[in-house]
Amino acid sequence: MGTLVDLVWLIPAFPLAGVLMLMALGRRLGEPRAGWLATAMMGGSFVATLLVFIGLVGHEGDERETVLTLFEWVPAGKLAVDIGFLADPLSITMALFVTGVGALIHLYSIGYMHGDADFSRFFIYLNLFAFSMLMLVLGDNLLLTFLGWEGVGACSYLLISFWFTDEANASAGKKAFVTNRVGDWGFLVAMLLAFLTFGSLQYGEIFFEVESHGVAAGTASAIVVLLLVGAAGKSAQFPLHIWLPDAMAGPTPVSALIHAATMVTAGVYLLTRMNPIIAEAHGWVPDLIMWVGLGTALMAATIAVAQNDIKKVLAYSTVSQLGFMFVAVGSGAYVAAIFHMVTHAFFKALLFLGAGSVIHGMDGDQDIRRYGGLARLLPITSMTFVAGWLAIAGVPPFSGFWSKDEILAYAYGENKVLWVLLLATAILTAFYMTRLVLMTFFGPPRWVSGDEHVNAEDSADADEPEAHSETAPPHRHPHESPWTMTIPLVVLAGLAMVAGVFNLPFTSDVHFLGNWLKPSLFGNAGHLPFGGGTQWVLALVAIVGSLGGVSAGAAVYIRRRIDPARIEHPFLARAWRIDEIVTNFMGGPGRRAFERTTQFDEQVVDGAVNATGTMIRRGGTKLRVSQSGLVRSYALGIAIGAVALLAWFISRAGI
Amino acid sequence: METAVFIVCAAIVLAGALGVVLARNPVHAALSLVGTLFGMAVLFLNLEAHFLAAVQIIVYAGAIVVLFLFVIMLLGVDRLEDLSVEPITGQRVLAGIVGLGTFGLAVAFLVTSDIGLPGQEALTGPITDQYSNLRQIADVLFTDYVYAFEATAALLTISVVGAVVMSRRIARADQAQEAPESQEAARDD
Amino acid sequence: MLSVFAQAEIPDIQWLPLIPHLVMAGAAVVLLTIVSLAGSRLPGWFASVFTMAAGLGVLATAIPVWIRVSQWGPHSAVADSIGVDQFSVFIIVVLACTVILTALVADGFLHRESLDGPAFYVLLMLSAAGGITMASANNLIVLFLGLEILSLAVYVLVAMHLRRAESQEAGIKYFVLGAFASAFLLYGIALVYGATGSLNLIEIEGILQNSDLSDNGLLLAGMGMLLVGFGFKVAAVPFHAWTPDVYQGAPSPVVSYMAAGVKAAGFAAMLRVFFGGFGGLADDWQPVVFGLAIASLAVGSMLAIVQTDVKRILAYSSISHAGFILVGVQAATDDGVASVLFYLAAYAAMAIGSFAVITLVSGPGDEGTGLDSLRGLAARHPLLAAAFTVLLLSQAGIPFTVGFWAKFEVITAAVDARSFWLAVIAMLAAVVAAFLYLRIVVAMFLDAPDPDAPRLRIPRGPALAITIVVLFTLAFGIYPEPILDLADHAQLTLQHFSAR
Amino acid sequence: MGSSLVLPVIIFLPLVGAAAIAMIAPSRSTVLKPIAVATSAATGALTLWLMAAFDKNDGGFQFTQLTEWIESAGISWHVGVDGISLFLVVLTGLLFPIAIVACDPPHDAKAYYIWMLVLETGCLGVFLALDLVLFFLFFEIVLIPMYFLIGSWGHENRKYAATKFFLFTMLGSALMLVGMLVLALLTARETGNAVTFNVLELAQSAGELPTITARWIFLSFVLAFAVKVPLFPVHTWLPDAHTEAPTAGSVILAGVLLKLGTYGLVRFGLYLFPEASRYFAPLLFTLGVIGILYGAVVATMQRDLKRLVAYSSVAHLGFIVLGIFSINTEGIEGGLLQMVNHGLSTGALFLLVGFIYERRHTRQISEMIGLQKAAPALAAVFTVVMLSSVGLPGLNGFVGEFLILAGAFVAHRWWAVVAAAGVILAALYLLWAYQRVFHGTPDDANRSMPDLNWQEKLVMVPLVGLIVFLGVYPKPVIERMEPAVNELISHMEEVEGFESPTVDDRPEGSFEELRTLIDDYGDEGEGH
Amino acid sequence: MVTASWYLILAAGLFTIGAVGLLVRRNPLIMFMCVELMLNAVNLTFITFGRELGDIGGQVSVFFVLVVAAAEVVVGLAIVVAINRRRPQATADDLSALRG
Repeated sequence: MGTLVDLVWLIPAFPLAGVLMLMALGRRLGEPRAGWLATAMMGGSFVATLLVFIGLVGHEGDERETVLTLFEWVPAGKLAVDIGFLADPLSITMALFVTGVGALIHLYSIGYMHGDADFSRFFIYLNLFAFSMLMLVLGDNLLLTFLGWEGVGACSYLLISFWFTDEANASAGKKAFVTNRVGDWGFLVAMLLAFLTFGSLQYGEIFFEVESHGVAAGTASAIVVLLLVGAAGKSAQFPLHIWLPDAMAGPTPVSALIHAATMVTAGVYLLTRMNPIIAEAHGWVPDLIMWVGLGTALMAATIAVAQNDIKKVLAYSTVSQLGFMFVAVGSGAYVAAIFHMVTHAFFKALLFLGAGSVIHGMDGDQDIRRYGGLARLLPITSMTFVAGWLAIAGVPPFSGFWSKDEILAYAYGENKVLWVLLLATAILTAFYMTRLVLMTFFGPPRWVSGDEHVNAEDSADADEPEAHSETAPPHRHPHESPWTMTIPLVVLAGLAMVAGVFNLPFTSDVHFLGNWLKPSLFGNAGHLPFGGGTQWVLALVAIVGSLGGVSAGAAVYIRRRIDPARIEHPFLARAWRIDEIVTNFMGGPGRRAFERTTQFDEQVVDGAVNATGTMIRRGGTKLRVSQSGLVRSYALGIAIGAVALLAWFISRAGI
Repeated sequence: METAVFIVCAAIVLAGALGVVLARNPVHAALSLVGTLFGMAVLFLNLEAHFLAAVQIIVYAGAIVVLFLFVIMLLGVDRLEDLSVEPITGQRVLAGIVGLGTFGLAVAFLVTSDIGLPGQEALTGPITDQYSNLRQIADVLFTDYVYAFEATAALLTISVVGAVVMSRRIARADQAQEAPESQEAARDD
Repeated sequence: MLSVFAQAEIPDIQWLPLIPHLVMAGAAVVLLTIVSLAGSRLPGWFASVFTMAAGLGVLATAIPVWIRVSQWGPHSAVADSIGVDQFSVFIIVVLACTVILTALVADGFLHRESLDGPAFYVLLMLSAAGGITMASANNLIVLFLGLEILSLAVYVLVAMHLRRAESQEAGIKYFVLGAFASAFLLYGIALVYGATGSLNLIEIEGILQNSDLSDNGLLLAGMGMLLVGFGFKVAAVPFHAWTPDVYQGAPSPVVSYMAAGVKAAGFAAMLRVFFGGFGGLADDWQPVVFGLAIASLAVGSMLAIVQTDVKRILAYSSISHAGFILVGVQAATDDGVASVLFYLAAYAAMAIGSFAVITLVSGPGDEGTGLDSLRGLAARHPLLAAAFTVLLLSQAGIPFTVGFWAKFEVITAAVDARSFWLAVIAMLAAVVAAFLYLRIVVAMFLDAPDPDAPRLRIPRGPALAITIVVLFTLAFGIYPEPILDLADHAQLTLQHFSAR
Repeated sequence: MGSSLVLPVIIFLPLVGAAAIAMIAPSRSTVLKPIAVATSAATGALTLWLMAAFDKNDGGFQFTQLTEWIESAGISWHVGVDGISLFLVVLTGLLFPIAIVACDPPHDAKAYYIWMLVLETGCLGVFLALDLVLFFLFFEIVLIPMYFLIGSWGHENRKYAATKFFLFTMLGSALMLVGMLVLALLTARETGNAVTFNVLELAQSAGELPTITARWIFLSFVLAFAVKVPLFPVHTWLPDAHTEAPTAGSVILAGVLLKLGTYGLVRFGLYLFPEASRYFAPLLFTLGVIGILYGAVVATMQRDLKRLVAYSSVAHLGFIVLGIFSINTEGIEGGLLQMVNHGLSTGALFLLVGFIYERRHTRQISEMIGLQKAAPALAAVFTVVMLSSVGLPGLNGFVGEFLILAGAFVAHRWWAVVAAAGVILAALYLLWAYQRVFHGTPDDANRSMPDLNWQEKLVMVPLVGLIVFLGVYPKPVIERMEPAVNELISHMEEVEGFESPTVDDRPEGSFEELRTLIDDYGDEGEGH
Repeated sequence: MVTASWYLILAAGLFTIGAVGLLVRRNPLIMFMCVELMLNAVNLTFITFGRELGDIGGQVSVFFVLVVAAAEVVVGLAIVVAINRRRPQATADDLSALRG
């Protein structure tokens, strides 16, 4: 067997070693060495992944699964879970871009986090995150995946609230974790059900059981739906998407790594991984996944149109793109989902890093209304950002076009209405990304002098992290970022442009990713029910749509054909008020219910205990009156007692 | 004859008893008690307990009641007690109920039950006409009940010691606290 | 005169089993005589030491009796009026120990209160002799006499602190109520006599075995009246009302004797009459004892927790303990008897120790018995506080104290007799009662000491007594087997004189 | 084998230390703590030796020692350790030295250390006793040292809390005493043997009692244990006791004392009453589930940090009860493991809260803010411990929780589904608390708070180490528990004739076999 | 013919009067007298039973009761005397400092 594949344990081992080393020496290493150490570890991990990848390529297609068991983790009763890694095309694909993009973002962070007091702590978290993410991806059983799943959640929490002195960041971190936990509940119960049904949590064993003995469609449906809950939490699908926009409170590299490229795609990965179960579920289950994805995609796209925080635009865009991937999973286009995941990882990481670079250049200001005309001042950033923009907008030949097109094609095959709505989403995507790019890099600079109007509006806007906008100085000197930040941008821009070649639709031979992933899908991948001609037409429509979106954006934001305010409806700006509804519920009836329960505990449960004591005491006090100190009363008591005894005995005598 | 004596004596006994309970003056009460005791002695005779009848008169009427009167005189506690008021609420009502209860229950028990077992022989000692009542009592007293008889010695010792202890003159509390070590004063009995 | 004696059947008096009785009563008389003759020439500690020696003498003479009984079996002496069995010897030992310990405690107290003199000790020993008589009586009249001896002496002891008005108030209350209850008891004896024709418990037991008297009104009424009398002596509700007042008013060492000795004698007599004599009618009296037990447990515990005077708290707790012991009585089994004996021994130790501590803490005039006087005791006298805590925890039935095993045995007996609910109620009452012991512990350990509180003088006698009972409590708390064994052997069986 | 004496030595070594401390003259107060630490550490070392010497394949009791004690009552000195008790003993041996090292009493050091060591003896005795009465003695005696620890060294409301703790727990055990006696006496009556309190013998004749009687007795046991656990709705002594206790007291209370209840449920509930356990299991795990949610909800609203942690214990212990009454290997093992986990995590949490209290002299959450700025190390440790408590995979809390849920799901799936929601709430209250205390900008009062000193770090090292270790590699613990748990379950199945709810055997399969299977289906397998 | 019941009922009545008297009178001396009434009632009962049973035991018992009564009165009166030295004319109701 290929010894290279057996190196799979090295992939998570590198970042783990990084965590341990940084914990031991982090403060002593100081800046920037701690960052370099972490980056090197990620690089090592990437190299290890590459080696495993090469090893896997060396195998026959049917033998491209290797399980490496390190040790028994939880051997209890019938439950036997190992710490074992599954190296198969799917996991290694994920691992490749996780480590690759991760390494770039680590590198970027060295520059971005320059001067931060907790520099080394940041890299501990980043490495820990990478480790968790790799455990999620590489785990050969659901429980180990869950370990990574929760681990990335925890790291996300730690990183979002990294600048903890700001209450908003702290709240956002907590919100992310708790919302994720809601989803994790679904994952947890799904695991329990899987254990009950299959007697195992190991993927291989589960799938074997499914194939050999089959599984009731109801059970499979239940498992999938529960997993969907989990996936929706992690991948920010409606209605659990509310945490992701807030998560932008974290440092921008975090947003790029966790909340765009890697962690949030875990849900898609999980559903893809569990494709044999989905195949056994009722027909409505994939449809549910699809419609959840579509709803989220459309909703998030509309919201993104009205956001003014650069990172929020990108955040909603991420939510929307994840919706695309869910649609793909739901329509059986697992390859398309993974394809889009990869391309999205490239261009969204790029966009976030670019945004970070902009924010860095703008001294922390994130409001695009105070941007404008930055293209001159931040040439590399703007160039790469544009590449990302074209990719996400679906302009050929950039990567986003290929992956999105494939999803649209499958959606068309599944349901025409779905396709129309998804196409509309794609158009919206092009529109709001155009808006973002135009407002940021082109047009007149709006950052030259303090704009009272904007400030006033800001303070009314609850969603904005006020700290940045209100402390904005009137005059800024936007500047390009250091090389540690720009190199990742360039690399990612390159990938965003060319990643489409991974999976070209022309012939099945160039369908590289599809062929590569085939062993992991066990023949459960969907097929397009129409021929190449239809595909060409659909692609053309998609291209037209994208260009239409771009031109509409240009029309609004350069030509000012329509007042932007009419598009940026407050309802959209406030994210359909979902967040408010949740907050109001939690702060209102939810909190009241909690308070009632607490009152119940204090007054009823504890009250009953104290009341018992009081009652006994009161009874004692009452009885005390009988102890009057008067000897004749006592004698009366004796006499009454005597009469009572006599009365008892006379009843026994039967007189 | 027995009936007549019983009725008369019962009347005396009850009247005396009521006298004790109802007399406002302790001296009158003590004298009523004498009446009861006297009636009781006659009843004892009626029941052929001659020795006890004598002892009843001698010990009770002669000694105990005199002791009562002596103490009444000594302490001058012959103040009249106002029987029209009862400081303790409900005491009399409850006492009445208890009295009725005790009496009623006792009568119920007494009149409906057999005394002893049919055909049973006297377990302590038969009452015969062969010996005098005194002799019969003495026989039992100095044989079967000799332990009890000796025990009465302890009883009498206690009453003597007790009377002495209680009648000690003791230094006033304030003085005693000033001189707590003055123990010799108390050791003179 | 000779002819009279010749004709009467002189009972064959076996002296050996009576020696403990005689030693106890005789020592009292001898002490009285010596003091009368020698007067002030005797050292101050003489009476106390004499009393302890007498107690030790009783213990020493009880041993051969025990051995003899265990060899020959239980029997009766003096024309069946005195039972010679291990049951009575057990109680005799308890009473003797009580006398010894009380004498230890009393010595310093009497000096402090200027109550010196032999009277206390004479009455103490006579009272104990009465108790011994009660515990061994196989004849109801002998039992009554024993009870009166015991009680009359205690009436005087209670009232003897002439400088304290409370002492005399307690004395008259106890006396009036005691006489009242005695009258009921006596009436009960008369009724039993009427029903059975006998005053002898052995004969009564035989009669009840041979003929069905279970619906004889006289007998039942007699049992009721007897229960009133015994209920009064052991302080069972509703005959308990004297207890707190008398305990509070009486001199503290007297209270330790009352709680330990009088209670033991009362229960011994109760068992002798009801389990021994009326054992065949257990169905009739068990429910009553059941009721008394519950009432005592409930009232004792509930009233105790609202008190502020330590003596009063312990008085109510003694009522609760009486309820517990009644649980064992109610079982009406040999195990029940054994458990009662064990409980009495254990409670005697705990009670004497507790009141010994109060004797010390109360200070001149026996006044400082409020909970306040104990505040911060742990800081002032850590050892005394620790000892008191052990005794209190033992009373609460905490493991590794003898009090736990006492409760354990009683509950075992109740459970074995299938009185499950009584066992449950008893344990619930124990929890309520635990609160009152905790209150005292809280006062000693958790409350700040009064800075003005005087430093206590702790004479050697009480200190020794407390040490002994604490060691007893702990040692037999860890290994109760010896006493359990003795109690198990101390079976109450009424036997005619049959030994060779 | 001389090792059969090891258990008595373990039990009484702390007592010897207490006696030694009692002998020390007041003037030499500086040696008190070293003696206390040394004795408890030596005990801890012995327990570790015990773990090492423990035969992990043996499901029965090891190192047993049986001596007649009170023969007339059928009571014996009978101690032994099996997989169920082993780790609780080790936990006890570990937590005591930590608690003693970590906290110095502000006054009366002598009495403090004596009580701590007496408490240790009591706790160890409970876990090792194999005689019902012996167990009860230890079970009850721990009240005394704990009472004094709370009452003498506690916070403002200590008298109330101590008394409540004492009476509440005593109430439960009072009825258990009756139940014990009924059990022993009736069993003796049914079998015709002499009365015995030997747990092993009682278990052998567990089926002999009439069903209804056994159920009543079981209830009396359960009440005692439920109070100790504490199970909703008899939990209210716990917040008060925890809050008012001194730090070391809280640590021991949460870490060890609560386990007396859950341990009792396993050892004396399941083992002695198989039928009744099964009959009442729905009641108990329902209460457990209520506890999980209820404890979490109430914890969320607490204003007192210590009280919050206390209520979190209610939730955690609810999990343990749920696991135990799943009555299958996974659930019980999860419960046992979670006992250890909870001891470590909550013990550590109380220590940390105690450290904060020593610095800030307040437990009010509202008075603390931004502590992470002032004390990053403290915050870091707190984070790890908190995440362990939240049940983050990779840390110890998760393994136990998952096993419990797995067992519970197999047995009663809807309860497990609801219980799993407790996971959400746990995150809610702990993270919220963390946010309020550690996040934000510190004000003047909080800015100057010192970070952990070396002594404090030292005590946290083993705790955090174990928290991580047990999360990553719980196998050494589980594999030692498993034979005993299996024995327990087969005993229950034997006596009661029921089948423990479990899942089918693990599928024997791998990806390769899967491939061949799919190939057999041929291409028709694709497409659906 | 007077049957035993008559005597017994008379005794019961006397006992009751004594008991009620003790409950309603406040003078300690009169309370003692009431106790004497009760004891006398018992004596009558004893003797009546003894006669019915043809047994001397009843009379012997009465002998002891007489002794007890005498001793009791001595002790009781001693206590009353002691109390009266401190508080002259005190009634039973006055002595209620100990209570609660």
